[in-house]
Amino acid sequence: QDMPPLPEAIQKAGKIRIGVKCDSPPFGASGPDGKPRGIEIEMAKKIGEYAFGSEEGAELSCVTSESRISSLNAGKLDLILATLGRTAARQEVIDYSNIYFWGTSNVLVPADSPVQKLSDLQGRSVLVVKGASQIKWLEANIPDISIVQLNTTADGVQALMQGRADGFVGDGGLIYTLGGNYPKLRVIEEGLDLGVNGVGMRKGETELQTFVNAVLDELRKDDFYETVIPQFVEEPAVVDVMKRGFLEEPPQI
Amino acid sequence: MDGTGAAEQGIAFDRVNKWYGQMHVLQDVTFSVAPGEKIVVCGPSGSGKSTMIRCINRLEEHQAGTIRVGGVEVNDQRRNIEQVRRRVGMVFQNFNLYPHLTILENCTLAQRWVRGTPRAEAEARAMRYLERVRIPDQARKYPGQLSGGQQQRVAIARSLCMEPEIMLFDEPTSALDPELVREVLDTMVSLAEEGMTMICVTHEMGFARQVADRVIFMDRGRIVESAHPDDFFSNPKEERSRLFLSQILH
Amino acid sequence: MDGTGAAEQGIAFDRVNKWYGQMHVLQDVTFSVAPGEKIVVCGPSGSGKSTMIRCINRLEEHQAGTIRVGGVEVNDQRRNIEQVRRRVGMVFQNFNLYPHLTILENCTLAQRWVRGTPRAEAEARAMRYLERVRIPDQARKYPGQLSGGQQQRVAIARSLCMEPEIMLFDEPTSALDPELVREVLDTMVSLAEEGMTMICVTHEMGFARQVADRVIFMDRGRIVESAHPDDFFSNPKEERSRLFLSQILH
Amino acid sequence: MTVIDWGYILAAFPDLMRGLGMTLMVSLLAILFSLLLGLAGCALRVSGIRPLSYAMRGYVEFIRGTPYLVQIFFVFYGLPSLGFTLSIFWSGVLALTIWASAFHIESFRAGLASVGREMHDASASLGLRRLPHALLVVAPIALRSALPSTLNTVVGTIKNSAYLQAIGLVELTFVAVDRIAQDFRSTEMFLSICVIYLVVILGVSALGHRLERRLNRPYGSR
Amino acid sequence: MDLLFEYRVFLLSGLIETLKMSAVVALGGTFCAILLTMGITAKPRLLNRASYALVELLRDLPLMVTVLLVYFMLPMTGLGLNPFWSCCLAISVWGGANGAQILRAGLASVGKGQRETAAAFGFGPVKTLLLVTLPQAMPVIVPPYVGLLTALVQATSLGAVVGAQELLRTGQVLIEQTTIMQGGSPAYLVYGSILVVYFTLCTLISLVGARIERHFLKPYSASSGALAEDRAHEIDAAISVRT
Ligand SMILES: Nc1ncnc2c1ncn2[C@@H]1O[C@H](COP(=O)(O)OP(=O)(O)OP(=O)(O)O)[C@@H](O)[C@H]1O
Ligand SMILES: Nc1ncnc2c1ncn2[C@@H]1O[C@H](COP(=O)(O)OP(=O)(O)OP(=O)(O)O)[C@@H](O)[C@H]1O
Ligand SMILES: [Mg+2]
Ligand SMILES: [Mg+2]
Repeated sequence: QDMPPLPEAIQKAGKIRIGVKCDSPPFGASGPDGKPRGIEIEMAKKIGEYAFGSEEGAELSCVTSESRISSLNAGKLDLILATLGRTAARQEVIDYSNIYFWGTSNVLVPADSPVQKLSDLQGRSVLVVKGASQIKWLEANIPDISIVQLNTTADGVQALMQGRADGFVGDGGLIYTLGGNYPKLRVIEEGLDLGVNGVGMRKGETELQTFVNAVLDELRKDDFYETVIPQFVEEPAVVDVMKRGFLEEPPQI
Repeated sequence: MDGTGAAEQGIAFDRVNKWYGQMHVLQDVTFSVAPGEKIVVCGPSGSGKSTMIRCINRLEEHQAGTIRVGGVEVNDQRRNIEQVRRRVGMVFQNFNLYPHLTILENCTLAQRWVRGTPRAEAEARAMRYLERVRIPDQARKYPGQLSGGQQQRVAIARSLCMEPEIMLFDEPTSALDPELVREVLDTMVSLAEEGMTMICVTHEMGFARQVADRVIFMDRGRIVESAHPDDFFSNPKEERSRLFLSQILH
Repeated sequence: MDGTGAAEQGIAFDRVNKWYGQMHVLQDVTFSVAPGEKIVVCGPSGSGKSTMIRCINRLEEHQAGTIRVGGVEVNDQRRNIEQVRRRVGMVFQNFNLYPHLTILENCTLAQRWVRGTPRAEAEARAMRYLERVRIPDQARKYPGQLSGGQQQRVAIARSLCMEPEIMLFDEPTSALDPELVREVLDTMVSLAEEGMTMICVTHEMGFARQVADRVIFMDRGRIVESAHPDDFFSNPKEERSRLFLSQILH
Repeated sequence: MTVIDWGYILAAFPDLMRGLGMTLMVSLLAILFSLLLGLAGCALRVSGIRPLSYAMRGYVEFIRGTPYLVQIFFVFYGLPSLGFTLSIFWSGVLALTIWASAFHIESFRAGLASVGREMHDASASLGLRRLPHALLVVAPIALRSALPSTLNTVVGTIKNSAYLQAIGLVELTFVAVDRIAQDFRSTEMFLSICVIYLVVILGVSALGHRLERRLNRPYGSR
Repeated sequence: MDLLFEYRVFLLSGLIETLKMSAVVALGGTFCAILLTMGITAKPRLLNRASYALVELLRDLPLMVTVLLVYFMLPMTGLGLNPFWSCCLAISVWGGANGAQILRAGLASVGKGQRETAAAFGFGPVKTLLLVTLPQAMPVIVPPYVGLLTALVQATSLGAVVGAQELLRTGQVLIEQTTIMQGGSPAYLVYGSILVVYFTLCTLISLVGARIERHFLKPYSASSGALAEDRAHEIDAAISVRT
């Protein structure tokens, strides 16, 4: 294929360093052998392949939600491909590629909860993962909501099952997966704000940006997502949500 | 109650034996002390002197033989032990004052909690005995603020506050600087002169000569010799005593 | 180098002064010790005896006056200090044996690391001096396994291994049980008889009578009296000495 | 390099103070409970009743032999599977209490051991019975000698409350890390919380030293 | 249990990472401790004061804060940000501060008399330290130092907070995935097992430490052994590691 050129520094290094998630299935998670696996992992491997001809060209390392931006700006990574939502505050410190995934956020509640739509959450408490992008939206749109921040999704599910809060807010894919796996929990259909994910990179690296955008375009044309998504997602409803998010244009709000 | 007149009032050891594990530290120790008598016990290190006098008020248990104090047998009965301890005061090598209490409180604690003496009375008595050992002015200080000699005198006063009939001293001056020994010995001499029954483990031979009615020499858990100090010092009967004296009185 | 013949070989203090903060602990101390002389230093606690003899091998610094040892001035020059320390051995009140080393290792450590003596030679010499103090059989034991008297004799042997010209003793027997004092004093007497130059802080008056060429009596940082032991004990010139002797010899 | 933005610190100040309030609240409760539990545990430890004394020993060893962070996770996420569900706050208090009381048991025990046989001899020879001896002689001396290590644990409790940010307790460290994740002002935030922690911890230590000096007065050298 | 077995390779990689971190912080902590001890005992006033202040600062701040601080601030110095190394660095300097305190107290516990004796024999300062002071300080240093080493090993679990893939972190990841994908939390099992692993590790270290302590106490065994031990434990209490 005819790809835009890589930045010289990366060419010289002979590999491209990508930060991925290792605890967020189906995007990125650890396999039993300790190697990461998931949709974004496959994307990262593709980037390596387009850059250097083999998936070995991408050097993957696990990042946490809190550390990924600092790692990037510290020069430890070239790209973040780790469920990184685009926000105004983040755009001040890093650049983004084109959007590769969009989705609404959803709320998970106990099956027997009286909550049916978002407005029912008024005056109740919800759980979110620390530093999540939904916090601002919740505070702005649902009066008197109290927000409890936890470290991980598992903590959130636990806390919800233990009745420590009324709902758990997260990305749609995740929430639908959980809804499928936990009979005692239920998904509220009405979605929160739209979240869009892009690949993060240091400010001003336009050459790299162009390259990544080209790869993302190729992936969409290539039937890549259609084959990869079912490998990591079983629930048919979730597969649909995922395909829509990866392949269709985000709705304008 | 049985026993001779002396045992009725004083102390009587009858074939007392004690072991620490394998070690036989008291071997058939037999002697008696009449009321008013002053005994000095000496002997090499580890010979069992401390063990012996600590058996008198049951700080150590003996395993065979009998000990009587004022006619009361010292055995494992709580009542007997309490009775004996009421009659017997003791002064230790390292003073053993209560470090967290003032001198005055040191002297009143036992009075108030053992005897139930009211506070004012206990303090009055404490001051009397502190005067007796010539340190009434230190009453409000803590032991840590006193010299060794002063501490030992407080320890003596503290014992006297319980008005014992018998006083035991276990090397009362051996932890003191040479200069401070005198003041403690003086206090003990004046106690002796007042007729108190005393058993004193010490190597202060001057004190023994001046005060003791009898010197008991121990070696390896046995009483080797028991004699008037004049005889003991000038003409010890036993080879072992002679050797010991030659070492002490270089 | 200047100084008299005696100072050339022995020790000479010339108006030595020392302060700890405000406290004037050595005041114009002047005296000299000829080779082979034996000096006993006595005096009340805190009078500066230890400080004085510790100035000789610069364990303490003096602030004014001069000290010469074998003609070498004791000042802050490393070379001088090293020279002096090579000539002067010292024995402390608390023995200060190295507790982590065996008796033999105690005696060879300095030989090997200061002198560079080969191991075999160092051990041979150590055994010679351990025999000299009559404990060659303890060579493989640790200090903790020895009695105080034996430990002090090891300390003496350890010093002798460096073959010093002068020996300093700071109350070598005052941490010992009375029974053990004799054996250490005997060792010191035999050293004295061989002609070693000695300065000894001690309250063992028997030893002073037997051995000393001169007794120096100190009080509050000054030399109050310096006399032959016969004169000093029977007829002290100064009031202060008399008082002190009366306290010591009770 | 970055210049410190004092305005930002000022804006974050109310949040930080709320975090500090939570830190202090959790610590205070845990200190209180752990001291009580420590005393009780120490009593069992020296009770002479074999199974109880071994159990206490095992407890102390286990807590001291495992990372505090894992203990917290165990309490917060593990205990619910066993049927105990506590809020974040009370989980924090519980985890801190479990940790600190193990250390208190040990320091109280060491304090008791430091009261030598001599005091027993003195009391026995004066005829003082067990209970007054234990309360009037042993306890004051033991507590005094346990004081330094007890204070160390008390201060440690406050410091260890910072670990509770990991289970989402909104205390001082949490506030800082949370803001850093949003605004990336790490210099300002760390400067603030370091100063706050130092003030609190040095303050508590100083109080402790005063108490120590007070109790040490009797032992003052002459 | 099946879960732990299925993910054994993953969990083992976490354990190995933990062991690696432990080794690094043990060495790094000791190195920092020696450096800081030299600083504290140095003659120049400024150096001495600065080291002392640093030691106190590190001992007074919560370790959690130190670890986060190093992790977030290190990139600003351009030193980059690897969770493994930043965490090791933070724990090492913290361990160094506590270790310095132990070393200093240990050396100070050797009586002045011993150093004087060495001086009287003409030993220089270095020889005095190596031949006389340090060997005698060992019985005092070893017990609290072993305590410090176990604290350092435990502290490596803080790596999880900044994302180093050590044992606790792998456990968390495992719990996270299982919770999402399988409906049900193995937290009790996983955290319980991790506690046991750490406890075993620390117990092993303590056992080895006790052997080393016995070795250094051998010369004292006959008589005053209890004495040296007392001395050691007294000091142990006074300088206990501040978490
Ligand atoms: N609690 C104990 N356990 C085992 N042995 C002991 C105990 N107390 C004393 N001994 C041993 O009993 C023997 C007699 O000890 P004791 O203290 O009575 O001697 P002593 O004559 O008072 O000696 P010293 O002059 O040193 O005080 C000694 O050999 C001592 O080692
Ligand atoms: N390091 C020190 N700092 C301050 N004062 C000291 C120091 N060493 C000794 N002194 C004081 O100096 C004076 C002389 O002490 P030194 O030890 O020489 O007396 P001494 O005659 O040897 O007494 P002792 O018989 O008790 O050994 C004493 O008053 C003592 O308190
Ligand atoms: Mg005795
Ligand atoms: Mg002296």
